[in-house]
Amino acid sequence: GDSAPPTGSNALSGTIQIDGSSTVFPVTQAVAEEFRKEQPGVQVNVAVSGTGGGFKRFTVGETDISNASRPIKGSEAEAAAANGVEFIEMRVGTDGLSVMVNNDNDFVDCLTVEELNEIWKPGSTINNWQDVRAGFPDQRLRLYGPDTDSGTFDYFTEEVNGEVQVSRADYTASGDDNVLVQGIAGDRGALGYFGYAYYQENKDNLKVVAIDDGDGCVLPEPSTIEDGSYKPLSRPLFIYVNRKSLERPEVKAFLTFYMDHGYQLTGEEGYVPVDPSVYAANKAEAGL
Amino acid sequence: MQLSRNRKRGALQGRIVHWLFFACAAMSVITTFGIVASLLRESLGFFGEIPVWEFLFGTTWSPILKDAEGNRHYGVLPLVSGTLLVASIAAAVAVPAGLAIAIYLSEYAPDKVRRLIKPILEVLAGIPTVVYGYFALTFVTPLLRSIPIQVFREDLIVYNALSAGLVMGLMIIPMVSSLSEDAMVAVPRSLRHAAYALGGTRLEVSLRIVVPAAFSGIVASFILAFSRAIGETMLVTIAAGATPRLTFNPIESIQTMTAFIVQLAHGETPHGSLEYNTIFAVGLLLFAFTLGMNVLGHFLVRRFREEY
Amino acid sequence: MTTTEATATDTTLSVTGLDMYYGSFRALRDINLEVTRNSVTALIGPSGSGKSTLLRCFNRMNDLIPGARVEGQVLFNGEDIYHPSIDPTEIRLRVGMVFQKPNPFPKSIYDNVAFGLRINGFRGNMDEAVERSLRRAALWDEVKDRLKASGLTLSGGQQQRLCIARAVAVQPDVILMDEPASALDPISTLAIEDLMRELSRDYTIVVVTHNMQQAARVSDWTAFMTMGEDRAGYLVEVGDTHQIFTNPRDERTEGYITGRFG
Amino acid sequence: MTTTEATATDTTLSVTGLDMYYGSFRALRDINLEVTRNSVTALIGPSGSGKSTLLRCFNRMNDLIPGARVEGQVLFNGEDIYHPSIDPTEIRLRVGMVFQKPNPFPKSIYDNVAFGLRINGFRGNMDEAVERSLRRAALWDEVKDRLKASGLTLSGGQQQRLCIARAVAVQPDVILMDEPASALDPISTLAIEDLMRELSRDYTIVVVTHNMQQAARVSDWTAFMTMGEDRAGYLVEVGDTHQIFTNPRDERTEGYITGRFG
Amino acid sequence: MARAEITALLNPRLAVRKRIGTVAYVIFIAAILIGLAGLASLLLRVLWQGAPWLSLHFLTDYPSRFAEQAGMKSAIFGTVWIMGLTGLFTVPVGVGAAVYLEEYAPKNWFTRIVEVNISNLAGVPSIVYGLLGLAVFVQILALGRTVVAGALTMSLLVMPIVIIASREAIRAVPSTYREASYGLGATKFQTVKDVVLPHALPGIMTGTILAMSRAIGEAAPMIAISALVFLTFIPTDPLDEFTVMPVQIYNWVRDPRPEFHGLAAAGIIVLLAVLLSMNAVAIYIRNRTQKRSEE
Ligand SMILES: Nc1ncnc2c1ncn2[C@@H]1O[C@H](COP(=O)(O)OP(=O)(O)OP(=O)(O)O)[C@@H](O)[C@H]1O
Ligand SMILES: Nc1ncnc2c1ncn2[C@@H]1O[C@H](COP(=O)(O)OP(=O)(O)OP(=O)(O)O)[C@@H](O)[C@H]1O
Ligand SMILES: [Mg+2]
Ligand SMILES: [Mg+2]
Repeated sequence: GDSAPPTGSNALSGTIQIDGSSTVFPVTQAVAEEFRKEQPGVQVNVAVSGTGGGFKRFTVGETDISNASRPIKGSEAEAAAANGVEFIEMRVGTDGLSVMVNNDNDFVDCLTVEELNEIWKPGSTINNWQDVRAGFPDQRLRLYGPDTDSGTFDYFTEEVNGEVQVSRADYTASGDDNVLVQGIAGDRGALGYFGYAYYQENKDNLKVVAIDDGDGCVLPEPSTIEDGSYKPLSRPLFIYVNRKSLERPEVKAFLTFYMDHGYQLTGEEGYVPVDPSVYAANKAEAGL
Repeated sequence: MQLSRNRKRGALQGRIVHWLFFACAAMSVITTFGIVASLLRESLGFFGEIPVWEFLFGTTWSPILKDAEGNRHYGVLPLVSGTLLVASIAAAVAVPAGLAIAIYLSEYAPDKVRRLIKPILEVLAGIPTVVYGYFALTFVTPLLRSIPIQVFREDLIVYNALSAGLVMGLMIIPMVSSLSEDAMVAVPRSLRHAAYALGGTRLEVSLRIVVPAAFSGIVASFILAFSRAIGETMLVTIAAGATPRLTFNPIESIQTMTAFIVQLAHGETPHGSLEYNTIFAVGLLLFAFTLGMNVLGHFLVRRFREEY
Repeated sequence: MTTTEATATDTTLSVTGLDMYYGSFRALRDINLEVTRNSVTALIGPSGSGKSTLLRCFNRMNDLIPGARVEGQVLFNGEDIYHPSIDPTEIRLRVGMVFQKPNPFPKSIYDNVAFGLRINGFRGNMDEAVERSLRRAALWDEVKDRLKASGLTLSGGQQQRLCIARAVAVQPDVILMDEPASALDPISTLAIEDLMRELSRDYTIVVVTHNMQQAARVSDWTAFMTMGEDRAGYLVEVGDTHQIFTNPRDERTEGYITGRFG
Repeated sequence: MTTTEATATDTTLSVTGLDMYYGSFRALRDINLEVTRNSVTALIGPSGSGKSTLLRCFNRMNDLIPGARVEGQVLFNGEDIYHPSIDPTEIRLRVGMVFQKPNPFPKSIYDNVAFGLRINGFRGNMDEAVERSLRRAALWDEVKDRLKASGLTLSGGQQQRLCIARAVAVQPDVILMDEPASALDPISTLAIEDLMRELSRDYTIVVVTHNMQQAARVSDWTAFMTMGEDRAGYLVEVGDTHQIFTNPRDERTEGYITGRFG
Repeated sequence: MARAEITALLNPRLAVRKRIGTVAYVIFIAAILIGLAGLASLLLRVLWQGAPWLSLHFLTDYPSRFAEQAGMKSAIFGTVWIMGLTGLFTVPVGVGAAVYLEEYAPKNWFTRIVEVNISNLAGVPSIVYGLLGLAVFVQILALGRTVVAGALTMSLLVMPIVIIASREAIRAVPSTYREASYGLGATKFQTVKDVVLPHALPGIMTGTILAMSRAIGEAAPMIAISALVFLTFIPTDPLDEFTVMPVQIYNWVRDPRPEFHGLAAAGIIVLLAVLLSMNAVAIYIRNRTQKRSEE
């Protein structure tokens, strides 16, 4: 697109309401921040009510765009239809959940999904690495994970424990990923998980663990996440756009900008962008 | 004289003004009703599904996270224990320190020193609690972890009740010291003189005469400070963790009632859901807790005022 | 200027050239006075003449007032109580004090009396000591059934006797009393006056009073104070009470006693 | 009991069978009194006899004390001031008051005097009115150059005259004064006394005083009050000041005036 | 028992008692030092970590995902808005309530209830006010997560402080002023308006400033009211969404990237600077009026 500063007639105004997933939030925030340099008259409000919470507002028409770290559910789509809200789904990237241990941990390189499940399933009593796998040393195991009130938690529990929000409870939970980083970095026996983006930020302080879903150990890397070989802990990121809002020039401009810079900004925020063609396809579908 | 006065209008105006002022005062009562009513309204849905006794006496709190059978648990005791744990650590810091400061200021300090120190301590009370949270998380916890003891070096995690409690103690010191000092200053000088005239030292007069005479006021200051600690929110949200856990081990990460409310209010749980309404149930409990303590504290303050 | 007729050995307190300041304000000027052992000495004089101030010099209570300062000498049994080596708490143990308004501690009657003994490490039979002091203060019969009751439940006159019992308990040599009956009704006042006379057999008593009749009734010696233009109090005349009241040497004394001035 | 010799038309205030209560305590008993127009009436009597209380009955200031209650009648120019249809603020506008301690508002001298006029919707020339009042109170010459200065910067005597100017400004019929000079030095006191005599040409003045000489000097009429065993104050005797001071009819009056009692 | 025996039974151990007294004195001083040291280390820590991040653009830029570009403009303006409206709502009502209680209220059970109620409201945790605001202003009155909802919530939170301080100030007005005013035929309202309130004004202002400085630092109720995390605009009318300084600081503290902790500290410095100057003004007013009433 053109990124010339607005002059006279093409200076836009208005407010764009965005809500939804905290995982997608950094990308949308980055887009909004960059977009503001082009169109300082447009007010972009980005809230974080979670994917579900965001859809709740989106499907009644309160918001223009909804950030989502999963596809919309049937029930949510029905609610939208009932309220006369038509929408477009736009894929913007992929997130890989990363499993982390302390830098000084020299015995763990790879864990199987079953082992993760043994550790994280509700009622699990594994508190020592030697109970995880024969051959691991006698080292106290302490767990770190995101806040129960987050999309990351939902996603991890669904994939590892088989049902959303099912997990053992006695781990150090934090909505503040920094605490997880610090906790794991400061605790020899730590094991934890969080978004790939935060691992990217703290590569030097933490050690990432490869995951074996039956097809061998795979490390989360842009290539493995994008091609889906990093299983099962990679997930798609979307934004949903209300078709009616698309009639407004400022929303149009914003989405155009999103798709034009999505590839770069998604990467900058630590996620794995989708193929540039997907952004182009999104644009085409929205008629931009 | 060219005085003019519409008496009728004056009287009417007087009545209107009276009622306006009355309405202002009544606002406070309305606020209380508003608090109770809105908390009750929102938590009624919750108590419709979860029996009150299960809420009050259950020992597992996992309103979002499900167990192996896919059930959630709504026993608030872990939040209560977390709250009391942090508040107790705070009290363990603030009560002795605050009392010692109060004794010093009321019995020992020359006027100049008192006038210098009191405003400085008041600054402590005026610092926003986010700042204390920041301080606990980024300074006190690392400081504790640098203590070369196994417990601190190895077992103390970033979020823990200990540093939150210690810093909260620092925060409520001025509350204890200034209310206690008020109570001690109110003890008649004549009692001190009588004790000095019997050969008492300053310490004996302070501890055996002044402190006992001001006792209910001092206790009231403890209660009010403890109540403040229970209701404190940002500090624990930032520094004490988000792990509801029925424990009294200070080096563990825990979650307080207040931090839970912030977590959900700030998080992704959809409004209106059962999970979401838990915050009003917890809020109601918190309100009841602090209300009880405040009533007791103010009752004691009044009692000691009436004593002399 | 002093006119005590007692011999030196009979003197409990002896004041020489005493000046006393509150900050820069001189409240007492060149006081010279001897207080005779086992007698009652009354300090009289107009309000503000420094009677209370002088009394508090005798047990160093003025030390508690910031900025208060003493020059000159106060000897207690021959010892200079303002000597740097002297601990004021020790002086106060041996020179007791009773105040204008009854001020029992908000503790039980028993604990009020026991307080001074306890802090001073009394190792004898406490019950006995408490009873003896209460008897000494003519209060025992009235309170023996409720020793655990708060001292504040007593009437004003009883409270004042409790304060006397409290002062007596540690067996001081001197008891200072600052208008001890001025807050009391006439009947309680008489009881306190009787008590003073009774106590003076064993104790040296210095009493400040505004009541001429009272001074005449209870005291053996009377000292009259007044103040100068600079508001500094000074001693006009000291002497045998009878003489002072019937035949004062100084006309200011006479003026005060006959109510013409002050 | 009343012994005013004035005729009915000369009467500004007329009190009949007045009882006054603070809650359940009766402070005044059966007061009967007539106050003569354009004269000074002094209320004298021992402390606590209800002089201030009676004075405050004349402009309903007692209404402001919770629990205060009046029985009986007070007529002001023939009108019952306690009649339900009467607005107390109107009474106070016409019956002004000067208090024991000078109490100028912490405002400028000008604003102090203008206060009463402003709140009562005065529409004339304010500067003139202020000057007239200050002259009336014999204060104009001393303050005319600093009308904007705070009333609190004046000396005590000036402050009291300012308060009189403030009261005079709204042109009341009666001015009540409760020991207006008792907080002042002798010279200011004389100035106030002169002022009272001067004002009585145009105003009716009722003044409470403890100072017999003052009452004798300034008043035309004197009322003597005392109190009974139940502490209720009552009126003993009212009459021409000269007569009361030289030849009181009641021996209680005589006892008080000669200083034998009270 | 003779006096000598009693005296013999006393054991004043003055030296020991004096030593104990000295030890206690040291303990008292230590307690004060703990408080002061806590304060000092807090301030130094904040300064040390935040100072490098302070600059003009920090005050005039919007938040950014790049720490170097981030500023707290939207939070500062949000705070200004909230403070302004809170003052507007709180002061009239709070002073009105104080006037009612001091000047008008009869001594009856209702007045007692109001008084007890106010002192209790002062002790209700701020997050509970947040829940009240969320339920009443955001949801029932449908004001949404707007400046006005936030300010109303904050008003209720600080109202007790204003009421209590104003009552103290009004009580300190000498009753002779009231008497003089009534004596001139002033009505109650005129007396309150022209005599009592002007004289109580410094005290009321001090109380209001203290209330505002409480409000300025409160994050919890604002978090309950506003879910907005990223805001590139300043509110222009009361129905706009907003964020405030302490919430911005909280978001930065929560950020996993360490440089954002520096930003948080810088934000704290700004917040504390505002707060301390407000306190200084309050203390100045208090001292000045104290001096004046002593004169
Ligand atoms: N703590 C103090 N600080 C400064 N000045 C004081 C203090 N106590 C007393 N004074 C002053 O010292 C002078 C003597 O006071 P003192 O109380 O000894 O008089 P007094 O003779 O006992 O009077 P009274 O009969 O009224 O009790 C007075 O001018 C008084 O104002
Ligand atoms: N506000 C009040 N409430 C209750 N009782 C009061 C009140 N004001 C005065 N009294 C009582 O009413 C009686 C008369 O008081 P008042 O002030 O009228 O006496 P007074 O003659 O003016 O005395 P003084 O010469 O001391 O001024 C006293 O017993 C007093 O205690
Ligand atoms: Mg005295
Ligand atoms: Mg009077």
